[in-house]
Amino acid sequence: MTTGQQQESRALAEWRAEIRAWLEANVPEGGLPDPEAGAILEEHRAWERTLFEAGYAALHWPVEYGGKGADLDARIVFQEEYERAGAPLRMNLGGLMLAGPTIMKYGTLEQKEFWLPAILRCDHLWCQGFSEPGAGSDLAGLRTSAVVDGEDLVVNGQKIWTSGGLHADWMFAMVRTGDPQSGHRGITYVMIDMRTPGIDVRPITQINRQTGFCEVFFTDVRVPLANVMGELDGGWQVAMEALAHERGAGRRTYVTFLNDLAQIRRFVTALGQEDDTAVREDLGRLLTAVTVYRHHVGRTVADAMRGHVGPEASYNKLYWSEMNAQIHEVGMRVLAGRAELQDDEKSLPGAEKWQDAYWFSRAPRIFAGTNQIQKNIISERVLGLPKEPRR
Amino acid sequence: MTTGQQQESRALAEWRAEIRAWLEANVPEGGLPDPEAGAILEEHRAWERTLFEAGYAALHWPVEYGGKGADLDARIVFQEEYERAGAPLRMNLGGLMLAGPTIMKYGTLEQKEFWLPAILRCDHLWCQGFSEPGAGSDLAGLRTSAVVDGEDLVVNGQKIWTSGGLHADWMFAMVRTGDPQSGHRGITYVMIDMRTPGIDVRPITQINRQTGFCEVFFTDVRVPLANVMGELDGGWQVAMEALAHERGAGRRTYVTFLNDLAQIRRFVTALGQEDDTAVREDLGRLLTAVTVYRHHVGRTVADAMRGHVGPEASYNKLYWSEMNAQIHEVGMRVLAGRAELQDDEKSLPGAEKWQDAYWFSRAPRIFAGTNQIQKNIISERVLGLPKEPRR
Amino acid sequence: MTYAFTPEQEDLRRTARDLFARTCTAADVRAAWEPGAEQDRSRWRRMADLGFLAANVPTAFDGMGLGDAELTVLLEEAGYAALPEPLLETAAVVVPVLREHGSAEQRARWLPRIAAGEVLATAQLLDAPVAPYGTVADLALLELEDGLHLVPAERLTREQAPSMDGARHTAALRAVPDPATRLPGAALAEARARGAAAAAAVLNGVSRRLLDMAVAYAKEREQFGRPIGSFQAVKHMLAEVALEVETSRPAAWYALSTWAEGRPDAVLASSAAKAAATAAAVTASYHTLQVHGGIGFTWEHDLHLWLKRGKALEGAYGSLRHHHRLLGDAVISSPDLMATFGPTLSTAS
Amino acid sequence: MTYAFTPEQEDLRRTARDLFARTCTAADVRAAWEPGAEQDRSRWRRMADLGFLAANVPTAFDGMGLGDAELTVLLEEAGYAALPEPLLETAAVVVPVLREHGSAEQRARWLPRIAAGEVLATAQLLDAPVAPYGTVADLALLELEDGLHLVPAERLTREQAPSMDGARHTAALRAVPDPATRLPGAALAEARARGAAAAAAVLNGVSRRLLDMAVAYAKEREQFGRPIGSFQAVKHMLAEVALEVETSRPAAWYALSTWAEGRPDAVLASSAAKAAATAAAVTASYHTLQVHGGIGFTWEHDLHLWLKRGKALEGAYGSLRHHHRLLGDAVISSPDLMATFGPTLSTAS
Repeated sequence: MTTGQQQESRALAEWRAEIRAWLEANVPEGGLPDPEAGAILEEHRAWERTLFEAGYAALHWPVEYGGKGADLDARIVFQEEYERAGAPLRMNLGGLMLAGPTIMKYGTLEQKEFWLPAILRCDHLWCQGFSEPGAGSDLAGLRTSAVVDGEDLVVNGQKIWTSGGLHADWMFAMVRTGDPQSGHRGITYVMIDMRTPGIDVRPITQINRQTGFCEVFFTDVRVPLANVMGELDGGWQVAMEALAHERGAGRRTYVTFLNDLAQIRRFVTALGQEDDTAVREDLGRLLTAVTVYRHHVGRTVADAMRGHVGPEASYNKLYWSEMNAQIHEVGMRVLAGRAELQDDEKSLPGAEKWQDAYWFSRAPRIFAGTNQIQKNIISERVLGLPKEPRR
Repeated sequence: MTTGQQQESRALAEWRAEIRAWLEANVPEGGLPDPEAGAILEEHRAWERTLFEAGYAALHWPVEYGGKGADLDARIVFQEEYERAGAPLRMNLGGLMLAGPTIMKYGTLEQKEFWLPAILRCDHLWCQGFSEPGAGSDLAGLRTSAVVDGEDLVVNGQKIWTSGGLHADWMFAMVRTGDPQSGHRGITYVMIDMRTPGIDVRPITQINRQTGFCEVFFTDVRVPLANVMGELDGGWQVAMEALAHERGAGRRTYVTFLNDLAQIRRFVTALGQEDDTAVREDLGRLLTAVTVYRHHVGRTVADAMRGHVGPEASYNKLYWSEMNAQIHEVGMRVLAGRAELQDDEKSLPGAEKWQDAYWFSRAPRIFAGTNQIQKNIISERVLGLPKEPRR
Repeated sequence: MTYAFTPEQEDLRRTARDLFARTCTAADVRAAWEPGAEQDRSRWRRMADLGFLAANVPTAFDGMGLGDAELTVLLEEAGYAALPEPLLETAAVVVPVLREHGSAEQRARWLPRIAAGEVLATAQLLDAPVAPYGTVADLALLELEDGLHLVPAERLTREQAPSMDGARHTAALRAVPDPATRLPGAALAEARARGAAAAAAVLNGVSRRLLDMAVAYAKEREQFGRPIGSFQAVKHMLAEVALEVETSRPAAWYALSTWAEGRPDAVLASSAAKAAATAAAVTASYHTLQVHGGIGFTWEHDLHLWLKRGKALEGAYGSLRHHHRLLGDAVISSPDLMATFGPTLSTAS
Repeated sequence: MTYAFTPEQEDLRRTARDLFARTCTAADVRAAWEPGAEQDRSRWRRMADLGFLAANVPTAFDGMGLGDAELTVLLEEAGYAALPEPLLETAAVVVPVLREHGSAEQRARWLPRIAAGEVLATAQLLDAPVAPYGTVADLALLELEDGLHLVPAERLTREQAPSMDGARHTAALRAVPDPATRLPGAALAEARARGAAAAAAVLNGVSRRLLDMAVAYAKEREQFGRPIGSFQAVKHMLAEVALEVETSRPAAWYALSTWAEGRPDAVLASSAAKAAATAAAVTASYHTLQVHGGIGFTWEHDLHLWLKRGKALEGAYGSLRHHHRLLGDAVISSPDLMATFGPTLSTAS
């Protein structure tokens, strides 16, 4: 914050200009529908390969693994421009953000050579196998078992909330190799080929009638011991490193929320509410939140680049998930009686999408650790308040 | 809710008319300042005697003890009219609402004859001795000790938040007669003459620089065993009966809050905010809350008159204390920059009082069991959710 | 108005609860959601058999001539069951408006048939873009440019407009204004306010169901070796829902009683009831979904049937903002708040 | 603007924290509250000795010519200490406005004296009825009917108007508009926005202090045999305060940097910063008082010194409502939100 560091550095500014120009030239006209199946999936793969070929697939990966070795600030700039351009949803974040870094740290040379380029080129799609029906907030309570048998682990059990499970080629998973009461000390982190016999993937229909999450059932699924990341029974630490990424900065930037605010403004205009002071006050409240989030991310990036990454990541997840819910609630309030209608696309463009997004705006308050869990983390690990008694 | 019971019953309507006429004729012009000391105290005593002489001092007391034996609905009507008339704050509720009923249930004939008429005539002012510095939410953690010595209890310790302690003649108190770890099983309920040697009363200056609460210190205070209500070590039950009164309906009616709303409207008008839609929305939100409270009390009364009084009393305390805070916050928002000023009485009548009331509007969220305690009660005793683990 | 239901009214509640527990299960509500589902009228006829639809129809028109308290009970239970029929519109809006403001001919034609369960009626008021059950309604109250009209099916133009609550079978209704269908001017304000009060009662039923589902789940679901309902964060969320819903209910009971009792605050009481019920429903929606966690986001779980009914009713008969403003306008324009909203001396002799 | 303070700036924070820990204890703040307390200028002179008041004064006027980041640090610490001197007004409003918009004569007369700690300056802008430290100020920025004026003490009329925060020594200031004291038109918007941004930074300091006090109390106070800070209800209240305060801070840092960096969003950024800090302060006020319970309602406990500073600053330099509206107006009137508020390409070569 010296006067010498006014505005973005020249390097960052140039980077932003480069990305903006590239996106303007390359983002598919009209965007892509959300990734689902068949042809749509192939369009998304094609887009991911376009990113790869331009060198933008994995900015955060080290150069030796085919990434750009970009700092967090450059990645945020990319993400901002990406959201600004309305570019397609990324379809292999599980591979790029979570599996990839784990493999780099724990994989053998052979494993790295097999998995990493396939992630980069989007040849392999990855999914996450952490949550189970009985293990949500209490992840260490998972029960999917894995028993050593010769050179394999034999896996039995069930995972849930597996995003993209239907199309995934590989899953990074936590399984119980210790006894049922072993808690986080008996968990192993392992990579599972989704085409192994005994795996049954069933899509979950969501509250907005779309699919996206899956349940994955394992019946005597044989996974080579060589696919274990880290030590047998030592998977908890590996997974926690991965989860820290999920909560920290960069998942979404303020630009996404500014786009939402622009959509609300279109509703306000279409419904003739522009002169309503109470509506303006609502919009001002939302703009305040979006502005705060922008600068909060800026601070988080600055801290991270100076080596400080801590439990404060929970602030990030809490803030954006609550803001996101609030934005969608205000949008529904503007729509008022029209909010229940699902065919207002013609008379009120964006209204149907908004409804779908409305219900889904509640989900981030739960996923990646419920907001109650995040508040526990803040109170105990940031503020130093004592833990609750457990029984 | 039959058609035969439209509107208020004729008896209630006549009662309301009687009270309204009497108050119009008798309430001191311009009201009385809040009860404090000396002359002001005597004016309040005079007012209480006026009520007594008219037969209105203790509507809820049975006729045999000098009350009216009035049902809850008649008492609410009285309270509504009392608040509507802006009549003086009642100064001996501790005696009338809490000590009196306890004495009726547990006292000897002699005790009844000594204490009850003195309460009715406001000859004896009573205060409550429940809370201690270390025993707030956790009332059963109280430590003021009472040791049997001959015909007396010898009391040592400290009470706090004793409303009216400076002027009280008697205190009804909970003291520990069991061992320090005996919890609610080692508590005795006893009446203490405030003029007994060894009692030291010190007023607490509040956040708004006024006094009202006291600390009361006991050093070898001898209290006759005959003053114990109920059994030795059996005082918890006696106290809980008294506390239920504190949380239930009737402490304040919606009329008080309607008066507050009228004051906010005066601010709105004086500051030229009448046409502001956002301000109107705020006022509508408050009127909704006041209306809800009115009917909630109506339901509580109807339930109580059919014999149903349960932990739902916590709803009452939670609702009005949160509404009260919200009303005062909205008032401060209307005052905006003027909210910090303490000499706006001339240009903006009511502004200084509002500020004092603002800070005090936070207190009911804490007293008579914090709102967190009330939510525990609702979740466990109304909804049947399991208790928290304790350690 | 005593805020206490009579034993007969409590019996009626149990009867309704029993009927809906058997015939309006979550599976039945789902069936009504199916695209292109025909409106099954069997439950409506059962309701008529039990007198639900005749309750507030005058005896002269084959009704039971009961008061609004019976209606109140039925509306709460309809919300609790997410009933996929227009009880709110038919019994709580159309019947009273028709009874008080309809022509002799209109009353004679429709009231007996409604009481007999032969008519699904609906209403499209204010700036509401659609009517619930507009696709199937036999009769509709429509607010047109020149006032309120009671329009029979043959004069209605329907344009289907799917609701996020698929069981509501919404459609935008149109009709050509015609003096023959038009109701007297006073009918409009009454229809709007009655709709708001009745929607409040239904919403309160919806919220109570959400609460009951979340409480049951919180007792059963374990994490960290104990039921999640033993965590203070969960307990307090559910206590807040209970507080808002239970305090909101008597305001709706009162509002529904105001017309029969000829109270001057009928319109304001209805707005307050709807505003309170809507705010409670929002709290209920957030906290109960949060308590359910991921499972609540699945189509398979029943929670969303009530979440969506609640969301649809939030906007019906005036939004929170609409009613807050109406009440705020009354606060500003009332010469003396205490005289307008405070306790009054009864003028009854 | 990098959202990261340099080691030198962190040193300055420590210096300020140390000075205030020694010379601005709760007892010192209480002393300033005493009715009729003379303004003790010794602390102000100590601040000048340490360069706090010269920080953003140009070197040509005996200042240090530093940027706004140093100011940011000092403002947060002033809030944390509930400093009873007008650092906000003097250093964050009057100095920059004088520096950028004052006449040569005004600058020469005042800036060196301010840097030396000889001047307590204040400001009374917008529809604010009073100026903090108006009873003692040597210099005031006043918004009069015809614009912004820089008025020396001898031309001021003061009418004492006690604040609920007794250490603020508020007075309503008046002056006769005079071309000699009037500043150019652009000065007004800058003064208002700078005041809002600076008040946000001070408020964030106040809220952090409230949080620290409540966290300490929650660790120490026991009920039911355990620290109350181990109850989830208490933990979550304090986590919410921490969330709001810590996310609000960078918005104020940014807003304070906008002028030096010549950013077009200076006014909007300042409004957002003040709105966020105010909302956070309201949450902090409610939750920290609730955590303290009864003891927080006593005059004897120090909590209220910060509660009242926070409440006074909520209304200063524009209320929450004022800033929300200003931002909402910008949302409505901006032809393209992304162009106005989104990421921009740097035009720097």
